[in-house]
Amino acid sequence: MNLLIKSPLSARIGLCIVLFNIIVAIFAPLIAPYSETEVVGDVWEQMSGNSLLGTDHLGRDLMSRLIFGARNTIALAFITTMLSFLSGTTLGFVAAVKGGWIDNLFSRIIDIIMAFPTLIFALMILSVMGSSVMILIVTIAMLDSTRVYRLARAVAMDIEVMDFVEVARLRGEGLWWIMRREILPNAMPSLVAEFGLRFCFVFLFIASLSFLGLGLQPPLADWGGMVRENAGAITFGIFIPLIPAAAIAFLTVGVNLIVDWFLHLASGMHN
Amino acid sequence: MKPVIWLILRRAGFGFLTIIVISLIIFIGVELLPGDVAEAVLGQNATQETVEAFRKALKLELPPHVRYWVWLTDFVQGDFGRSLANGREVSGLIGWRFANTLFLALTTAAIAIPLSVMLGMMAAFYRNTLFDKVISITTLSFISFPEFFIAYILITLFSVQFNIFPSMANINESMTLVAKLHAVLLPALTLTCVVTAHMMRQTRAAIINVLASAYIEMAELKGIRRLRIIMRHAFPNSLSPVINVVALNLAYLIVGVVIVEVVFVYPGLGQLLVDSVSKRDIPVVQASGLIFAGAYISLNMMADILSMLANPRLRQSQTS
Amino acid sequence: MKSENLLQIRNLFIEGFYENQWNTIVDDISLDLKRGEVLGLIGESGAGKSTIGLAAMGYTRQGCRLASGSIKLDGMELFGASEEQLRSIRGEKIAYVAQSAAASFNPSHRIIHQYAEGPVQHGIMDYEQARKNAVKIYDRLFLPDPEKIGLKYPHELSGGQLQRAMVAMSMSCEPDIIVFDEPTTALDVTTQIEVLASVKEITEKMNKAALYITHDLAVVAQVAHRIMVLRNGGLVEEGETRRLIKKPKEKYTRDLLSVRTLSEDKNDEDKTDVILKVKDVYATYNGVDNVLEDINLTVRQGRTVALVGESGSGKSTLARVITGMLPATRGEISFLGQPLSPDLKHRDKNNLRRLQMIYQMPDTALNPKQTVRTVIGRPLDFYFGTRGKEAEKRIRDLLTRIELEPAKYIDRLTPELSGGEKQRICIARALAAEPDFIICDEVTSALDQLVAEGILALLQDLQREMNISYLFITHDLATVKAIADKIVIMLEGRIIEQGEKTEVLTPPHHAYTDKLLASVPVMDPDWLDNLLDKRASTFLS
Amino acid sequence: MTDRTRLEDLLKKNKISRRQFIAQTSALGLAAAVSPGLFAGTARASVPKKGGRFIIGCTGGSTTDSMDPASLTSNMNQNLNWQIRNNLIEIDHDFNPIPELAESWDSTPDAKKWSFKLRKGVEFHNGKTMTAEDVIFSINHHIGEESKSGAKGYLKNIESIKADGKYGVVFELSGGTADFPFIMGDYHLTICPSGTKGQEWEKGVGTGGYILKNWEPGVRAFTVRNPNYWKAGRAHFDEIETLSIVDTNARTNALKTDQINYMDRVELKTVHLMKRMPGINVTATTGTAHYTIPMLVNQTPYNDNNVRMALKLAVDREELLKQVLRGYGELGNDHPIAPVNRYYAKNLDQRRYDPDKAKFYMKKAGALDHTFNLHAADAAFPGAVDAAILMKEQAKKSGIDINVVREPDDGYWSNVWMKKEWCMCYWGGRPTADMMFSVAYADGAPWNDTKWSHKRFNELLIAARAELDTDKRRKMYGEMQEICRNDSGTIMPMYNQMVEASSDKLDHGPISGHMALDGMRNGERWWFK
Repeated sequence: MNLLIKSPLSARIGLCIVLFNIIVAIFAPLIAPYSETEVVGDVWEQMSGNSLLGTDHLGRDLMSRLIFGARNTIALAFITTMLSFLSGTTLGFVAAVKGGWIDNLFSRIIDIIMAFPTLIFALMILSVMGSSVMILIVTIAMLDSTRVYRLARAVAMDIEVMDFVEVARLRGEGLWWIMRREILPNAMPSLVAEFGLRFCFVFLFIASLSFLGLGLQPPLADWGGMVRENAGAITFGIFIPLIPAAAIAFLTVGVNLIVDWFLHLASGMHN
Repeated sequence: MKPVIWLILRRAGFGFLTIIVISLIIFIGVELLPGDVAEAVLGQNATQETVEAFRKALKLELPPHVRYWVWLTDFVQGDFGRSLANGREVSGLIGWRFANTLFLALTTAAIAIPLSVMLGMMAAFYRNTLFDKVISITTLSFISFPEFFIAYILITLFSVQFNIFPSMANINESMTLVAKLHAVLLPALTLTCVVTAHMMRQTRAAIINVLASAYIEMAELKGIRRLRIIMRHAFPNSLSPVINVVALNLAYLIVGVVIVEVVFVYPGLGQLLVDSVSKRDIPVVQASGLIFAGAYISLNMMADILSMLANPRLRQSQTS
Repeated sequence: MKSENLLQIRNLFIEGFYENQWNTIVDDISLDLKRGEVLGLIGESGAGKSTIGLAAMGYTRQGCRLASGSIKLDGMELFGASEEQLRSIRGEKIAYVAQSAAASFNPSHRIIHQYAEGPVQHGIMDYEQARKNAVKIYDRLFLPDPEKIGLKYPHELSGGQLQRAMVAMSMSCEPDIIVFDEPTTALDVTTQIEVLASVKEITEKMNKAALYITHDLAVVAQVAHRIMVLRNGGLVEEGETRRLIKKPKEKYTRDLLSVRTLSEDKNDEDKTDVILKVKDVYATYNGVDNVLEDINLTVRQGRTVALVGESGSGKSTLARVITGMLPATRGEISFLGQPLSPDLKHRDKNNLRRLQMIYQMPDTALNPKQTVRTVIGRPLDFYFGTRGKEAEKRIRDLLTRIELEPAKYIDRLTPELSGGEKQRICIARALAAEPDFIICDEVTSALDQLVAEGILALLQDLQREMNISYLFITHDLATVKAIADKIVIMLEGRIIEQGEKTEVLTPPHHAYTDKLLASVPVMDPDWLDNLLDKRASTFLS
Repeated sequence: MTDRTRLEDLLKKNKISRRQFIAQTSALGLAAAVSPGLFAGTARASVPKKGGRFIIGCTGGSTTDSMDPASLTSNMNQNLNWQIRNNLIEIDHDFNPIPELAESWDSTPDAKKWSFKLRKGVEFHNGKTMTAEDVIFSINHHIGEESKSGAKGYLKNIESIKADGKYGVVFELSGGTADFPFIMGDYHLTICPSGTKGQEWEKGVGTGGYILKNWEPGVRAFTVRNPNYWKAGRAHFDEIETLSIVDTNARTNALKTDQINYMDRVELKTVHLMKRMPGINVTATTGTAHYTIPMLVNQTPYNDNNVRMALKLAVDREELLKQVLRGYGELGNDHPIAPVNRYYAKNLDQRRYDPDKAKFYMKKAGALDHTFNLHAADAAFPGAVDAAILMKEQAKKSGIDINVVREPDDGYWSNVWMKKEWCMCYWGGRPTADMMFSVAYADGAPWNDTKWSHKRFNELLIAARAELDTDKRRKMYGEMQEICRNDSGTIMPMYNQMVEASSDKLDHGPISGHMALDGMRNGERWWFK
C-alpha cells in the first residue's frame, strides 16, 4: 500500500489498465452482449447498435469475443507465466545458491534448450502431442522458463553475495529458507518486472502459433487468435483486426508501465 | 598462455562441446518424433502399400545408432545426406536458403542495430522526458503486435496503397543486389519493428545504469559536454550488455523468422524447417536444426568474446 | 584585478528530495576561500560537506537542488548560471578529486586520455601539450615511471597510485580551486600518507586554493589552514586549524577530538580457557596460490583479539576460514577444545550457534525485506525453537540490551534504520544465538566516529557481562588500541607479529608494525610534515 | 472454349489445313458436331495470342515436394506436372476423355482389354521420340512392390501392359472397367522417358508445352515454351513462373500488386472485396471437389445408423454453405457424386436441416447424452475449424453435444484422418462415379475413411464398373447414391467451388471443374489478351 502511494503516475495508469482488463475478464459473461460463439450477423459488419465493434470473420460479435478473449488470453497467459516462473525461478535459485556442478549442469541444459528456435521447438512438440490447452501451457511454460531461469539465476547471484545470505548460511539454514526467505523477497522486483514481459510474450507467442495452425482450441476467443483470424481483412482496408491487436497493445503497454516501475524499484535496491 | 586468449579458447571450447551435445540431442529427438516419414510425406495418398514401399526405399529399418554415426561423420565432411521426401541433396536445399536467411538477418540488423542503439542512447540522454516516454511507448506498442500483423499493415501501406515495395520478397539468384534489397526491405522493416524495442530498451537501461557511475559524475565535473559523456564515457562501458542483447536478437533473426518468411514468401531456412518437420523429413530437420543451434551458439560465443575484448580489465590482463 | 576571495558562498541552502518532499540538507552555510588557502570541511555522514563541495562547482547530485543563497566563483555567480557556463568553469577553474579514484576513473580509457580530456575539451591545449604536462605532474606526485604510467588503464594501478593520478588529473587545466572530497578515506593508512603528501604538494607548493572534505579531524589537520565543523547541514564551529584543535568551543567538536580509551588492560591472559585455536592453517581460492599461509593463533574466553592488516592482507579470509565458508586446505581449527570441521556444511548446529559473526556493512548484512522481529527471532527459532510469546519477550530483551527501544523498533524493516542502529541489530542477532565467540569483521569502519564508539562500548559491555570472546578484524589502529587485549598483525597472508597489546605497541616492533603505527595520523598539524621530513630520504625519492 | 471451337478457330485463321482439321476432329470423335457454316468462315471475338510471362501463385507448395509423378501432392507440382508433361488422354472441361498422347482407344465388350494408339512423332524435351516403351515405363512406375505412387490403387486391376508395335499399348485388366480411359487421365500418369529414375525426375523431362528450366521445391518453378510442342493451339505463354505462396493474404496481395497473374484458393471471406478490385477477375467453378465429415462406423455410437442419420440431419448445410463457403458451392446430399457427373442422381431429395428429426433419431439411438468429439483442422479444408464450430452450434438445437477438438495442421492426414472417430475431410473428387466410390466407399478400399461396408452397394459397384450400357449404369449409380445418402458414415454437406482469381489481362476458354487451376492446365490453356 505504501508502495502504491509513492508510485509514479505512469505506474498508476498501468495499474488501472491491468485492473480494468482483469475485471473485464472476470465478469465477462455479465458484460458481454452476446455469447462467445453466437453468430449475430454477417461477416465483418461495420460497427452498429447491434454489434458495437462490428462482427468478425464468421459474423460473431467482436465486442463479445474481445471480452471473452480477455478472459482466455489473460488466464492462459497468467497460468503459463506462473508455471514458467515457478520452475524457472526454483531452478535458477538452486543453481545460484548451490553453485558448482549443479549450476553448471542446469545452465548447460538451459543453454542447449535455448539454442533451438523456440517457435520450431514448440511446433514440434505440439504437432507430436496435439495442441490441447494443457500441452500448450506446458510447452510454452517450459520454453519460457529457460529465460526466467537465466534471470532468476543472475539476480540470485547478485543477492547471494550479500552478507545476509552468508549470515543465514553460517546459521546453518537450509536451501529452502535461503531461497524463500532470503533471496526471493529481494529478487521480487526483478522477477515481477520480468513476469510482466513474459506475460505479454505468451499471448504473442500463442498468436504466432495459431498463425501456423496451432494454438488455442476454437471457438475459444483469444486476442492473438482473433487478430490472426481476421488479419486478411486489413489488406482490404477493413480495420476489424486492429481492434484485438489494439487490445493486446493496450494491455502490454499497461503491464509494461508497471514493469518499468518495478525495474526502477529493482535498480533502487542495488544502489 | 595469455589469460584473455585462454579465456576465449575456453569459451570457444565450451561452445563446441555444446554443439556436439546438441547434435546428439537433435538426432535422438528427431528420431523419437512419432509419426512416420512415409505417412507424412505421402499425406492423404498414404496407403498401407505405398507406405511400406516408401519405408523400404529409404532404409528406415536400419538401427538408429548406426544412422547417427553415419550422419555425424558425413555432416562433418559437409555431406548432409539426402532429403527423404524428394531425394535432393540436403546441402543443396539448405545452402542457398541459409544464405537468404542470413541476407535478411543482416539487412535487418543493418537497420535495426544502429537505429535501436541510437534510440537507446537518445532515450538515455533525454531520460524521463516526453521524448523518452514517447519512444518507449511506441517501441512497446510495436512489440505488442503479433509480427504477422505488423507485416500485413506494412504491406497494406507500402505495397497495396502506395506500391513502393513489393509484397513478396521471393528473391532469386538472378536478381541484382539492389533489387534484392528492394525486395527484402518490407520484411526487414517488419523484423526491425519486432527487435528494435528490445534492443533499444536494453541499450537505454545499460547506459542509464552506467550514468549512475562515479566516473560519469567525474566527467561532468571535468566540464565535459553531455553528448560526449554519453558517447565516450557511458557507451563503451555499457557495451557488454548491448553486445549481448544484439547477439540475442541476431540469433532470433536467424532462427525465428518463420512467420515473416511465410507472409513475404521469402525463401529462407525457417519455411524449410517447418515443412520438413511436418513431413518428418529427418535429414533436413537434423541438418537445419543443427545449423540453427550452431548459429545461436556461435553468436552467443561471439558476444561473450566481444564483451571480453571490450573490457580493458580482461583485454589488458596479460600485461599485469 | 581578481577579487580577493576566489570562492565566496553566502547563505547557501540546498534541498534534497526524499520521503516525497524537499528537505533542507545544507542549512545556511557561508564560506570564503582565498588564493593559496586550504579550507577543511569536517563532519559525519549526512553533515552536507560533500554537497557543499559540489555546490562550489555549481553541481548538485540527482534529487538535490540549490534552493537559495549565492555562490561566487572568482566573481562569477554560479547560482542560476546556464549549464554551458557552468560546464566551462568545471575542470577549468575549479576541479574535483573524488573519494574513490577506482570508481571515478573510467575503466575503459587510459589514464592519460582521461587526464588530457579536460584541457583538450576546454580548448586550453592540445593532447601533446597535455601529455607533457601530465608527465611533469606525475613525476612531481612521485608516481612511478611517469612517462609510461599514463598509458595504463585504471585497473592496472594500485589504489594509492590511482588516487594520486586523480589529484594530478585535477591539475590538468590548472584550476584555481580544487575540491578534495574525502580523497584518502578509502585507502589504507600507509597509502594515505602518499596521497596526503600529494595534496600538500599541490596546495602548498603550487599555491592552489582547496576545499578539503573529510570526516577525520586528524587528517584535515595536516592540510587545512582553516576548518569548518559541520553537522546536519549546518555549521557547528569554524576556526583556524591550530586554534580549533587546541581549544574547541563546541562540545560536538570536543567529542570528535576525544581520544578513545575504552578497555582496561587485562594481562591475566593465561588464566582463561582457550576458545579458539587456529593451527598451521593454509587456505586458497583457486587451488594454486595460498592466500593464507601458516596461520597460528588462539583466542581465550572473555578476551578480544584484534586482527590488524591493510586491505588484501588476508584478515577477512581468515575469518572465512574460521567460519568454514572457505575450508582450510591444511591445518586445524579447534573450538572449545574440539576439532572443528573445516567445511561449514559438516559442522553441527551447536557449533554454528556458538560461533557468530558480525559484518562490516550492516546494510548488506541485514535482509532489507525482513523486520527486526524476523532478524532477531529467526536464530531463536532456529537454534532453540523459541516461538510466539516467549520469542517476543526474548526479542524485546535483546533490543533493550542493545539500547534500542523495543516498541519503537521491533516492527521496522531494516532499511528504515540508521547505520548504527543496523549494526546494533546485527549484534542482537548474534547475541540471540547465545554465542561464546563472535568474529567482528571491521564492524565500525562503515560508521561515523561517534556512532562507532557507541558500538565499541556496547561490545565491551557485552563482553564484560557475558564473557564473550571477540576476534576483532580491523585496519584502524585507533580501534585496536581502544579495545584489544591481544594484537595479531597480518601482511600478505601471513602473521608477522602477535602478542599482548602492550607488548606489540611498545617498541621495538617489527618493521612493518612500525610503519603501520607511524602512518596513523595524529591530531597534530605538524605530524605530516615531520613524518615526510623523516622519510624524505627513503620514501619520497 | 472447347477443343472443337479451338480447332475451328485455327482453321479460320488458316493455321491448319482443312485436311488436318478433319483428322483432328475425327480423332476427337467430334466430326459429327462441327458447327454449321464453319467452313464459310465466321469471325470470333477472342483469339489466343502468344507471348508473355505468366506468373502463378499456388497454395500447398512444400519444400519437400518432388517432381516424381508418383508423389505429386501439391497444387504447385501438379500444375507444373502438366506444364511439362502429357497424359495418354486429357479430361476436358465437360469431363470427357479426349485424346492427348493417345490418338484413339478401344476396348473389348467386357471392358477388360483396352488398346491405345499413340500419336506419332512426339518428342520429349531431350529430343527422344515418345514410343510405347515410354508409356509402359511410365505406367509401370506406379505399379509394383517398389512403387510409392498415389495412383497405385487405381491401377491394381491391371494384369499386363504390352506394346502393340511402336505406337500401340494394350492393357489387360482383371475385371471390366468401363471408365478406364479416365484413369489414364489421372494427373499421376503422365508420360515420361523410359528409364527415368532418382534425381532425373526433378529435371522434369516430358512432352509438354513447356520446358522446365529451374525448380526449387516449395519456392518457385520456371518453365519456357517448348518450341516444337506437338499439340496445336496450346501453350501460349513464352514462359511461366510458378510460385509457392502458402499464405492466403500474401497471395492476395501479390495479385493485387500485380506481382502474380493468377492465384488459387481465394479466401472466401474476402471474395466479395476482391471482386470489386479493378483489374482482377474472380472465377468460381463447381467441380467434383467436396467436403466430407466421415465417422468411423466400426466404433460406437457411430455403428448405429440412427446416430449417423441424426448427425446428418443436425447439420444446417445452408448455413455452412453461406458462412464457410460464403455461397461459393452447392449443397451436398451425403453422397460424393457431383452434379457435374453424368450419373448424378437428380431425383434424390435434398437433405435439409431438421433439428427435431435429428433429435428423434438420436433419442432412438439413445445417444442424446453422448458427447461427439469432432476433430478438425484447417488442413482438412480452409474453414474446416469454423465449419465444425458452426456445426456445434447447430447441433445444440437438437440437444446433441458436439465437442470440437482442434488438431494441428501438421500431420493431420496421418494422425487424425482415418484414425479419429469423427473428423473433417476434403475430397478433390474423381471424374467418374466408379473411381469416386472405389476409392473411398468400397469395402476394404484403403481410403475408405468410414470403414463403411454395405453389401448391396459393393455388389452394384462391381456390376456397374463393367457395364457399358449407359442407362443401366445410370440406374445402378443412382441406387448407390441413395444407399450412400441414407446409410454411409459420411456427412457430405457441400461441394465447394474452386474460387480463383486472375489478372484481367488474361483470357481463357471454358474453365474445367476437374481440378483446380483450370484442371491444372491453365498453363497451356490460357493466354494474355
